Amino acid sequence: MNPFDKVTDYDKVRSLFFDGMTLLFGGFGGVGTPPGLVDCLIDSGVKDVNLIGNDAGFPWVGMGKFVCLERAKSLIASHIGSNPVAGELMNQGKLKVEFCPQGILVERLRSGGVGLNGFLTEIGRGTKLEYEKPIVTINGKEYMYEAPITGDFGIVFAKKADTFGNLIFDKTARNTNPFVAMAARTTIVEAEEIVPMGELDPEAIIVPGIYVKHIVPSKGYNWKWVWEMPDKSSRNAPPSK
Amino acid sequence: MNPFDKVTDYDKVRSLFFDGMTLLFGGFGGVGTPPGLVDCLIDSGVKDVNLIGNDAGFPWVGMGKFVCLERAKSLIASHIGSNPVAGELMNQGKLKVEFCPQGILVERLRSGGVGLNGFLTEIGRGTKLEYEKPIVTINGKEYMYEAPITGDFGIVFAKKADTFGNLIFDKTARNTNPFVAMAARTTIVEAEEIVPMGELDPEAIIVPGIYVKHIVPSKGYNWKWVWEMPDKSSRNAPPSK
Amino acid sequence: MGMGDARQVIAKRAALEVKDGMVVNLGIGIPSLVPDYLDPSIRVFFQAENGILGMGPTPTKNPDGNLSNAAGYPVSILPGGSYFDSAIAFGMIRRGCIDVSILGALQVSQQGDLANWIVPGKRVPGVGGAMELAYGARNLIALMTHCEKDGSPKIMKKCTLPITTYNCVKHIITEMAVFTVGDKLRLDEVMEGFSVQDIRNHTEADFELSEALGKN
Amino acid sequence: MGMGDARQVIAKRAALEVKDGMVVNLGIGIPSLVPDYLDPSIRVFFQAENGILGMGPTPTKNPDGNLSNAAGYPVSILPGGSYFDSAIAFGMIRRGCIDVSILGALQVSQQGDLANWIVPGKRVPGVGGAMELAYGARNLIALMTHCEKDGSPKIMKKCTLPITTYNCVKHIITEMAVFTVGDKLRLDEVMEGFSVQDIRNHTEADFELSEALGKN
Repeated sequence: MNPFDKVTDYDKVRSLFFDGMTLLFGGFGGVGTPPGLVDCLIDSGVKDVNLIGNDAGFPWVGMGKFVCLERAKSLIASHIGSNPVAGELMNQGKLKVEFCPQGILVERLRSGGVGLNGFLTEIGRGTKLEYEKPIVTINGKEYMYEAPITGDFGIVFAKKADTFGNLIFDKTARNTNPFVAMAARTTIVEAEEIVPMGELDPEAIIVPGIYVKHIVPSKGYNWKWVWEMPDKSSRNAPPSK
Repeated sequence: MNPFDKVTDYDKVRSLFFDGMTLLFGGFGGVGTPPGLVDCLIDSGVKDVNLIGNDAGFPWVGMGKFVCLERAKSLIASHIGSNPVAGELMNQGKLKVEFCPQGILVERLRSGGVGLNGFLTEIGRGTKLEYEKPIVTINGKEYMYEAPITGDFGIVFAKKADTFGNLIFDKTARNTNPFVAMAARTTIVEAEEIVPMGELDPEAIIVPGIYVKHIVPSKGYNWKWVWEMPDKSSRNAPPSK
Repeated sequence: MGMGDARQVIAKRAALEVKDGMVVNLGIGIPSLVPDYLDPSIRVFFQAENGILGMGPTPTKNPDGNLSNAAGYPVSILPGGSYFDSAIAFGMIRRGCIDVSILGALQVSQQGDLANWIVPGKRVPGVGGAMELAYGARNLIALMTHCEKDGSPKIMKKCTLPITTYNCVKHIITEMAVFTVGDKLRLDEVMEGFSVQDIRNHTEADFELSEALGKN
Repeated sequence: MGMGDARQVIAKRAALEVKDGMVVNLGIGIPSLVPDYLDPSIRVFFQAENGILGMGPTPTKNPDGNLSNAAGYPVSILPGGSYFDSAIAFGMIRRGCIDVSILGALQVSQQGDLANWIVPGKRVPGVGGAMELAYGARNLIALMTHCEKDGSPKIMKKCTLPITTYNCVKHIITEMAVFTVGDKLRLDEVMEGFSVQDIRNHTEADFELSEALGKN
């Protein structure tokens, strides 16, 4: 591989995925989740996937599309409220869900992404979330230990990538994407636009290309947002492609 | 104070400083250290200051100018190699120096700045740096605990600020400045250019104005860099203003 | 009062707590109605935990899926606003940069314990950002209808639902009353159409009356 | 060989370890001379811990005080380069994104322990970024003159100076020799003008000979 030209295609990416892998995904309610890579994951046929990301999307949006297929074994997320199917799978024992406060989850990704060994926080002390986490006493005060997160793959949605993998994002679609890019062992970027090296302002780059392994071109979102739906409470996916 | 117009002058800033305060400062070898605010600190006459920043600058550059005046009580830094005066003051017992690995120091500022309670690392295990730090055992493995850093004031050098305090930086002058801005209880920015709200691209803002309390206009660096000096090993400051 | 009316009454009263120059975070549900009732002469920066400060109103045309609030609905950005990643968004929240955080609640105790993330065996939305908003905000206002649909109280001696964060709520606003949490829970205001006795009848928590109310 | 010549010899040999497509971090001192000897046909991204990836050569005119390497000296930026804060800079380093890190050393032990941050009672530069560079780099090359000015060895059974990081050095390059640290220290190359016996005479550490050298 030429380390300065990381552009590839979905077939290549599909061939990388494997059963039982841990997959980190960017996005917040589907905003910033790479739609082409979610479809690629679906098409790959892999199962028993361990997912880590902000939320379970909606049944027809973001990672929700994959979660509904019952091929995820576990999910670490901050909430699954917008995807009732995820809740049902959890209650049926088909999906193991670990809840993590939203900002703590992104910090755990960051901690893995910057090569640190986790951090301490008071967030969640005394609540149900505490009981599976180590308690550490520093200067007589107790804190919860939050472990770093890394993963086999990270999938990221960028507005622009250059061929080295320098990334910029679009408005609130940035969200958790930079930390997924940093935390994954193999980071795969779906970019709305791919430009030659030198075209991005070095000052504006959010994720330096050093973290990126593969880049594929995007065709943009291929789902309808909940606010675009005629019946906003609908659980039924509209035609998605 | 109008929270959307934080522009003030050096007189105001000077009146805020007090003996014994903890002062965080941005910069890396003086690059990105706010020159006008260092002079303001010098002119304020305050003493027994607890400094926290990447390094001690050079005797005539960055925070080095203040360190040489023997009005700093302590310094947490990653190195003082470029400022021999700091080394002498340390050896004479006039300046208490705590060394911290460079990237760990900036993470400690960040940890304070994002409201977490410190983090764990293997960096420095077994070395002299370890002995004053708590050791935490997680899953049978030992890590060093690094405490978060906050401070009374943080001084920051920005390329542009809008009146709300949204900041962008210039090239490698960014370095530790964002974390000083986030970690300080009162953040004071020296900006090379001050613009109205709405003039900075919201996508390009590195430090959101929410972290900033006061903004003063800069006249730029008023020292010579070591590579501009006729005798590069010179310890004597050239005329600085 | 219908549930819909009650929600509007609560949002309208909560809007009075938002002052000029504040940075405000609004939760989903009733809090999202608050901007409709703000004094148009004040300037407020709304922050959302997905990564935006300076959110403006819902765009009237061309909504952008990539410019949304934490609930995923389209918003706009005001001059002086900024985009950032969710780590910075929550960094601001934990660090105490949010002047007032207005959250929906399922139950609140007289000690200010907040329960709003899970109804065991029924609703499992997950904790989202609520724990950190509750932890970091300088002022945390909980909004909820005063009682469950079956009439059972939601302002409790002790919450029966799992706690989101202990001792965090500073004010409770319902369609019947405004409370302040201090050493003791204090009833500050009785909303139009209700009496102190109505509130006693529908509140499990012990509370005292504010000086103003005590005089009446 | 004078000290200046020795430094150039070391830098020139170290340059051969830098391959096309690598991300490289150079410490101050001898490592900063390495770019002068790189094969011009290869493309390398230099990273510096103050917050730049893709550093180019020293500008021939109009140097910019705000565009510098970690030692504070002016550099330029190549197409595809980026600026970032020092937390990200060290994040990359700890995370293992640097293919090769080339550091100056005061002493190296036969186990690969690196000492390069303090000479007690004499030089107190502080630890800088060396501990993290040593911890995170996929390949860590230590450059130093083979002996002290007084002739005492710097490649030791055990370092006498305080350790920066244990078991981190993969290769040692001096003006006399190239070593690889594995289960044992191995002498891989003898530089021009020296013999294996010269190296034995000036090295405290135990070492074995590479297969190639063993044959001679």
